[in-house]
Amino acid sequence: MMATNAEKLVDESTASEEWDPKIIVFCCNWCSYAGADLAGVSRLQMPTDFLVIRTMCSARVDPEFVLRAFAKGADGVLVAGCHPADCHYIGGNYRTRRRIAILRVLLEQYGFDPDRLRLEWISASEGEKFQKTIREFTERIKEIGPNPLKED
Amino acid sequence: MNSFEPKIIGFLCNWCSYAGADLAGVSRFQYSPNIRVIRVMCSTRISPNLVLEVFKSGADGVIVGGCHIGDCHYMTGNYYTDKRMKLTKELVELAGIEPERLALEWISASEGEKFARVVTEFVDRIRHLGPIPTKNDQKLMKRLEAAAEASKLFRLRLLSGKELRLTGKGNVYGEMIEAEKMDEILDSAVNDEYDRSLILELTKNNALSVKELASEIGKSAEATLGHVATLRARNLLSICSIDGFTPRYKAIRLGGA
Amino acid sequence: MKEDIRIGVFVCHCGTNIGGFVDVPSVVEYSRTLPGVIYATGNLYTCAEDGLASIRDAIKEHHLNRVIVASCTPRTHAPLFQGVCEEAGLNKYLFTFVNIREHCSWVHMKEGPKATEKAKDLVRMGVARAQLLEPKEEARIDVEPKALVIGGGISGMVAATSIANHGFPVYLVEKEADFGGFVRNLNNLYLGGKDATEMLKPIVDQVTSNKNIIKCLKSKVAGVDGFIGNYQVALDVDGKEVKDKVGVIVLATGADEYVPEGLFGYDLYENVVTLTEFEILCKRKTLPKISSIAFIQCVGSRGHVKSYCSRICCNVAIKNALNIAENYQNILGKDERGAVVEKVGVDMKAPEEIAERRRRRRGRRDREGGEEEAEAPAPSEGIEIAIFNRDIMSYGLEHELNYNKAREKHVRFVRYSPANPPKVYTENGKLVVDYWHDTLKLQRKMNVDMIVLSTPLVSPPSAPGISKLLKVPLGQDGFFLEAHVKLRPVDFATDGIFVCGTAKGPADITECVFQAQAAASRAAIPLARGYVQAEALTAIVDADICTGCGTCIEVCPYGALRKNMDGVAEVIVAACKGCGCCGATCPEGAIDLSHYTDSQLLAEAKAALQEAIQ
Amino acid sequence: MATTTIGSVMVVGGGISGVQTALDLADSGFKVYLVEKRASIGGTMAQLDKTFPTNDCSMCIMAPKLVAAGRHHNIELITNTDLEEIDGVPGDFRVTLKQKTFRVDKSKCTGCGVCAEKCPVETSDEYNEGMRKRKAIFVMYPQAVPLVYCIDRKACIGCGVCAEECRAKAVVYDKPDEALEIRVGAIILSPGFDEFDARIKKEYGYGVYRNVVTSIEFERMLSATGPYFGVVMRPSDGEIPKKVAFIQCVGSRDEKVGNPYCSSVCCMYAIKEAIIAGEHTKGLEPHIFFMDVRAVGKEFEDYRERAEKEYGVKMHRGTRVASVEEDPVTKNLFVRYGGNDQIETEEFDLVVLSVGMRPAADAEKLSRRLDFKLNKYGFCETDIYDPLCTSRSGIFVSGSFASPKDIPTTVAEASGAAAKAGSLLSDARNTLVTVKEYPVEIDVSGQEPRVGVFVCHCGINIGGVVKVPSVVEYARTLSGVVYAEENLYTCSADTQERIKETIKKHNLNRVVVASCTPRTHEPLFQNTIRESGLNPYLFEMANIRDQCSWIHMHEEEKATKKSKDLVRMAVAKARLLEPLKKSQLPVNHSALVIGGGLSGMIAALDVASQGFDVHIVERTSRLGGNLAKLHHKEGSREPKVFMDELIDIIRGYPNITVHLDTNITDVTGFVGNFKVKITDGEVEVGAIIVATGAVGYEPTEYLYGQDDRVMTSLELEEKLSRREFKGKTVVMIQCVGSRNEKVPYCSRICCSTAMMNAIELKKQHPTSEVYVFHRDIRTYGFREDLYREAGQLGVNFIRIPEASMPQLESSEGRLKIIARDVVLNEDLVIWPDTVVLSVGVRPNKDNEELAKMLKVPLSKDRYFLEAHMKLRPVDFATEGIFLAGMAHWPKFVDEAIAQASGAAARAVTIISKDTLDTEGIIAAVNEDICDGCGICEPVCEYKAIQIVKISDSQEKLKAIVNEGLCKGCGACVAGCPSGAMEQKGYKTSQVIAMIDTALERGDS
Repeated sequence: MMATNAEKLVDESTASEEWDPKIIVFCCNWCSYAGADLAGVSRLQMPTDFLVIRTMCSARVDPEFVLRAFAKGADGVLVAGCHPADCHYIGGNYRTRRRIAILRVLLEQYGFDPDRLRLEWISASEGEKFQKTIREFTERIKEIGPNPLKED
Repeated sequence: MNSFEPKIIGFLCNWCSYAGADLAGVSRFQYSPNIRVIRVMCSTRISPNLVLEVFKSGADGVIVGGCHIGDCHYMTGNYYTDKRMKLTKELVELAGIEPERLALEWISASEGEKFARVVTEFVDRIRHLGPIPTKNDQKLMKRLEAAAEASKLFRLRLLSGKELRLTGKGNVYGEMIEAEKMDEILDSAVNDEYDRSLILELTKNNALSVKELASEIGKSAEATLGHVATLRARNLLSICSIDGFTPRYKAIRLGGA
Repeated sequence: MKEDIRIGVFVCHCGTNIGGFVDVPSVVEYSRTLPGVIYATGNLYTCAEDGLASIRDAIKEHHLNRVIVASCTPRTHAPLFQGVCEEAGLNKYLFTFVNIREHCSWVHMKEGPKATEKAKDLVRMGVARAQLLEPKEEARIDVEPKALVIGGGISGMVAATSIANHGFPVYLVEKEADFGGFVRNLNNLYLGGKDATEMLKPIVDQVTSNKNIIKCLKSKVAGVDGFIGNYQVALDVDGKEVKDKVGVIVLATGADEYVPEGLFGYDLYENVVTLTEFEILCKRKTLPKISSIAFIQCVGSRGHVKSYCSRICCNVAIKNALNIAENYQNILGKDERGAVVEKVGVDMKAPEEIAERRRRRRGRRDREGGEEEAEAPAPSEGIEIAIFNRDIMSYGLEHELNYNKAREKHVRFVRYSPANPPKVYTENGKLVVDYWHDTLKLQRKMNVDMIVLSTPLVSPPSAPGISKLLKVPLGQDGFFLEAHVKLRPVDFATDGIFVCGTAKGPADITECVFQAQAAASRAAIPLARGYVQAEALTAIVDADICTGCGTCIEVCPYGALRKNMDGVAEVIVAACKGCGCCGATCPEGAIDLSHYTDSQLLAEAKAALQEAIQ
Repeated sequence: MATTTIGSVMVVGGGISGVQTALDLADSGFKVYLVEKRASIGGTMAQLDKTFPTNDCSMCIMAPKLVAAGRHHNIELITNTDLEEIDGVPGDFRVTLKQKTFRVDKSKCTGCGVCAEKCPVETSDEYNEGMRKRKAIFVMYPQAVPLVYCIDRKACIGCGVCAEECRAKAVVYDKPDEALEIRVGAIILSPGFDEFDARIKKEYGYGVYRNVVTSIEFERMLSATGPYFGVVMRPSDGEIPKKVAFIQCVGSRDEKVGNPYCSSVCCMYAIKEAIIAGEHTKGLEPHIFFMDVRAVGKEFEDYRERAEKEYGVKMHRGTRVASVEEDPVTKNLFVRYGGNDQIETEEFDLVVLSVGMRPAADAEKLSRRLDFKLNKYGFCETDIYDPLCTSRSGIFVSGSFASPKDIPTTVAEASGAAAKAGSLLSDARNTLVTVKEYPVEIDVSGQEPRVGVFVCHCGINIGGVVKVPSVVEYARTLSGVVYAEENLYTCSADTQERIKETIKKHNLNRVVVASCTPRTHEPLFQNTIRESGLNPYLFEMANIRDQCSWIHMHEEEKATKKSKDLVRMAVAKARLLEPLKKSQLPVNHSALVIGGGLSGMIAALDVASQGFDVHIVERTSRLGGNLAKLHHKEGSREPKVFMDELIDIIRGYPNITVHLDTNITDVTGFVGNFKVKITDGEVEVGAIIVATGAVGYEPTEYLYGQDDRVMTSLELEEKLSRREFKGKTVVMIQCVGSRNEKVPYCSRICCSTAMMNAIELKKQHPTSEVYVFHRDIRTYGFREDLYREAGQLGVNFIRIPEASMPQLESSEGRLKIIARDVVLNEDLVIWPDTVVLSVGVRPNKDNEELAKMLKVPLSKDRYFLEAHMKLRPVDFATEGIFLAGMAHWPKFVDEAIAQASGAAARAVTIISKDTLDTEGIIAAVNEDICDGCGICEPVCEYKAIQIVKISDSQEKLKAIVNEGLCKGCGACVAGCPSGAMEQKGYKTSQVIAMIDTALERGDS
């Protein structure tokens, strides 16, 4: 049911030029949030269409959060955590990796483009990577188009 | 070449040199008709950027006329003019344009004859130099644009604005900075900022490597790399591609993504 | 929202002055082709009544909102045309002047076609500029009818009295407990020989009895903020804070005498004194008996320590030489032997310091062989007086007569070269001046009982502080620097602050009084008028761009910029003269000059550089 | 000793060593003055890109420690400061310090950086080794602590712009240097080292050839925050180098330059740099030219192996580089090196000189001022049995100031030095520390949310882009917000007062600050609201600077809109915030040391001497452990003498209880409250130190046990010490039982032991022939002296190939050794009368059992695994349990002692406290929902969750969270299928509220 609706909506919305995607970014406190801060300290410029929610560890990102975000109309969700083995909480990010992989499969089954959900490892010193990730992801989301669940 | 009629812009201060020009008229001193005068209240109003913009617009020469030192209607204005034109000349020269195309002349209200002579001589000089080379040379135009951009930079404008105080009245520590030392500081800042501005100009549309940039700006690759590092730190330049083992850079356009 | 640009162009023939060389009709024709030009016409004389009428009429008829006159020079005729515009209801800053006479027809008389081309170019530039003009208003700023005079010496007292007599309240701020300043040290005055105390008394009385003068003794200026007409001042009056608003400030903070430490035995020998110390000895009748005395001029001035000539010392030395030669008994102390000078300068709080200086001197001399018996005093006729000098600066009318008189009285004037100054030492307990006699080409010695060193007036240590407080400049010698040495001698560049007396350099009493009265009358102008008209053409700060680097504040000669509460620069409209220095300096490019904006100037230049449109 | 003991310590040097010492001391009840000569703490480690062998980002792991040190209320940072004079006795020193002026008022500087942005003067940036420019007003690096800008007076031209631009009015040009006097009970020196000046090695052309760089410069080149933003480039032309040569031992193992010692770390950092460089650039070919590769630390040998096998790092073993020459046109470099018998030349794009460590430049000045001795190389002199003590009583040392060493050793020593100072000053513990008094917490339960929003301009950092007034205006419209205002700097001291007043005036019960990053500023604001009686967790931050105004500088509209979004989200969460309580757990003031060997005894002594009860559990019948097997005299005494002294002290120590012939049978509880069952009963302790040691390898190869003439190195040592050894031709075989397929690691100590044996043998029998078959000689640090001495005594060193060990046969009663000599490239046959096997060290067999009881992990080599290889070398991830000695990794006596002291100090940070605060943000179970499925249990890395039976019912299970163990990562919450698990402070409802508001249709 969802899928059919989705197809229709995608067609309509890609026609409209003026569209700023809404992207939710979950950053773990110790690496990715710090990396995002470093991007700021280094004045790295990037699109404005994302909003960061800080969690202590990327492993805290409940699948429910991701699904909720999509249900509420987010066009993309980015989860950013410490590099494997760098996790402040020893192994949290391995769990994140598995969860996100499963969620992507799930999204696909619901007719969502799995690329709407992305996982990136961004360390505290990778301000530039944060910038690059945001830029690329925003571009990708723009390509995919608005969230099919979004109502007019 | 004989048919070349230089286009000269003259910025004259209201109180001395404009009056001097009036006197030339009243006294019917004849001079070349190539000059177009723009009146300003004081020569101190002329910023380096304004002069460079005028060159960009195609002027073959620019004359700035002010009161003699010590006679400025606004007390100290022309001291600053002097410093600003020195800086402008440096930038003009860096851009590869003959510095003689910019003249700073002190002309009092009673020097009508001097005004006529200055204009005629200047026009002759420019006639001899020919049209401003940026007209037909895109590369030089880029350099001029870089100079104009450099002249807008906070760093250069600040140093230039502080020069008189630092060498004349002393700095915040109550020390006087020697004129030569100040010149050195300014020179190196002007050279660096000009090179950096040029790098940004050159990479506006093309992705270039450090080596390519070095040969374009005529500096060593090592020094160029230093500028590239600074520009990257300022977030004005970024690596756009790495071809094999050669990183190429492009200027970052302001305005987000 | 924005109204359309409607430009009227009036091209003047100026009889044949322009029309004889420039093809005026074609310029008019060309003008019509320019963007925004609604109306163009030629006038025989635009400045004649019919020409002016045509402007007035055209403004009304064609609803012009910009007027361009192409004729002579704005320096003489702009007010006229601006007036016409105003009469027709157009803001005068929407008027543009194009000079095709002085800058074109007259100077390109033999190049008719080129002159016409140039005239067209100039009109085109004028049109480009006119399109960007905006109406301006000149602000009127009320003046607080009160004055502040800083310094209660002769200059300050005269200035205060003078302003008070205009009917304005004046704060007279003096740091000592009494008015009078440096003059209190002096014995008598040259040119007339009047007793200094006598001279001073009526002036002080005038001050103390003047109801308009608010007398602040033992006082300091603690803070000054504001601009002409509106200076908020904070005074420390004998420990109490007084705050008020004044319209103008006169600076008369005076000068100190240079203390010649290390020069000509000043620190070594008790009988080597400065000129002012000598005056004090005379004034207190404590001069020791002497049979010979030498004055050494230019001690510390003219390149020695200070580069300037102190202006008054030659005449003071001559006066004192004449006092000795003519009137020795009157100035001589009653005691057998001379006394120690106790005070110097106007700083009455320094006796301990001076006593200490004296003790040091005595100590050194003691080590050199103890006190010598003084010789019996010689009769006054026989007092040998010499003035060692580089040049005698007895300028003006009467000083030269005194100089002649001194020579008649056998005062010896010995010239020395700065390369080979006299040496001072003791021999057998007696002071010796050892000097090169240039006429005789011989090294000579002169035994003297006393040596007087003529040292320059110097800017007091308080000057830099006051300079900072009032944001007025000091010259390189440390004295206050007037706006223009010739034409604005008692003004500062900053409107509403004036300077007089020795605060701006050595001067004698007469000169101080001149200056004080001049400063007072300059200061009285805004007070009397009650308002000041601000320039309409001022710098404008874009507060969004300004980051508060403060560079503009430093370069402005008028103190016309300051930081506001947000830490960014703002223009004090009342003080701004519109020179544009701040704008060309501003590192952020946040300052523009109204009516001469960057975009206006650049538009003019670009219009000039356009390939001529046929 | 002083009549009064001062309960404070001065730590000299703010590198990782000093920071660790300061934290440990401050956590165990002492006031600490951390004196650093530079403007910020951080030292060399702050300059590094990654760290070996885990490739952790250096700054990432260090920054939290720096911040902790900067914020600790018992640590006073005194930076930019030189030590002038000291006076006094141990327990009471008076120290005079000279603090060079910052020319910036530290109490006012907010670190916003506008001054540096506007400063017109560029000068060389030391932090980036001169490869980038900085301004004349600067901080060393963006994460610097304290984050206070400082004017470089040499570069500054005094234009005055920084003072004008500073809205906080923090710049004070004429601020003078300040003389400070402090009174401390002890002094710890950790001023670190200096790099060797590579210019001295003229033949390598450093300073002449642009593409020859030092290793520290290369670190900066690798770093993402470095001059080239992490892309390695040739300084000559900005091209990425393809072939990079690392030249080892530049200024190490080099008598000519006066540094005969080995710098211990260069081999590993070169391998790390080679690996990282290779990761940065595909196709990069790193070559390392070295004599011996000294990969002696934990998992180092694996790292080396991976470098070669996985990353293709080319190792030129046994080479010395003769010279480097430059091609003047291409600026490429020709490396001439002597390898096997001949000189070869190879062309490279970039040459990295692995520079060694030199004593700190001011070591001598320091030694004169403080009156302690330096050793012959200019490092601080220490004794092998007293590795943390200087020659002056009351002054201790840690880190590379005493000898070249790596980060983990340094950190362990840093903790150790803290133990030493703590022992000296135990009487004065808690006398100078301050405990902050807060007002009683206001009970906000049941109150409607009353949110106050404070929006910061941050000078112009935010206000220059985001329209702050409109954000404030918008905030006022949000539900629950009763108050909103803007501030120039919300973090300034006066604004804190304002916030407090506002909370009172408007009865706020939630506070939102929209400004910079919570990572640095949240604790400040939490403290502020706590001071006005609010629970600190009723605070939320919106990061509108680092993550908004700074990254959208040219999009004012959008940035303003985004700021509003962020504020809306923060308010949404704030409305749902609940006060969190940190529970306080009582602490048992005693410790248990498992193992009575050297490490165990030292650890026990250092805990006991600080005034706490200690139990030593030793499973054998005697104390001493492996120490009893050592005989060679090193340092002041023979090992036996030292051991006997130590055992006597332990025996006589009143608060040490020794349990011999005792085993651990069960461990329960958690930090502060462990219950440990031992053979003869149970002990209750607050902390546990694992010092169970290791065992020597019992060889099965080389006829050991079959032929008397084959013995282990320890047996030789024993014989030599009794002067019983008579061998004439002795062959020593290195790496027996190490560095092979079964046991891939290097046992660290065998090379040096072999050297000592060889030297002793040559001394006893000068005519004897000694052959040492080795792959590398790994006599790191000052033990390089042994290698050299052995060589000088005529010991023959024969380098054998990596892969083929010597063959030993017994033919006709004679021993015959056949081995390949890689230098001569031929087989060598020797007929020795004795063969000595340098056997490696093996972990204890029962480590698994103990690890299981303690719930701590083992490494892949079956040694105990510490919490973090670099920065928590003596901690376990499980709090309250610590690690020392060979249970961690093979090590020498001095290293074991230092580490044991370190473990003691760490344990004391726990048991010196009366209570321990649990984390506020932890997991909590809703028992009504939890059905005990157990999914969360294995998810928890900290073993903080247990599935237990609900007491009365036999069937029903539930999860419980141990508050003492939970770190609050939230992994269990996300994993819980029933929603029973919650994370306090990040409750699902709170995060969902943020998500929902984020996706609302914004403002207007």
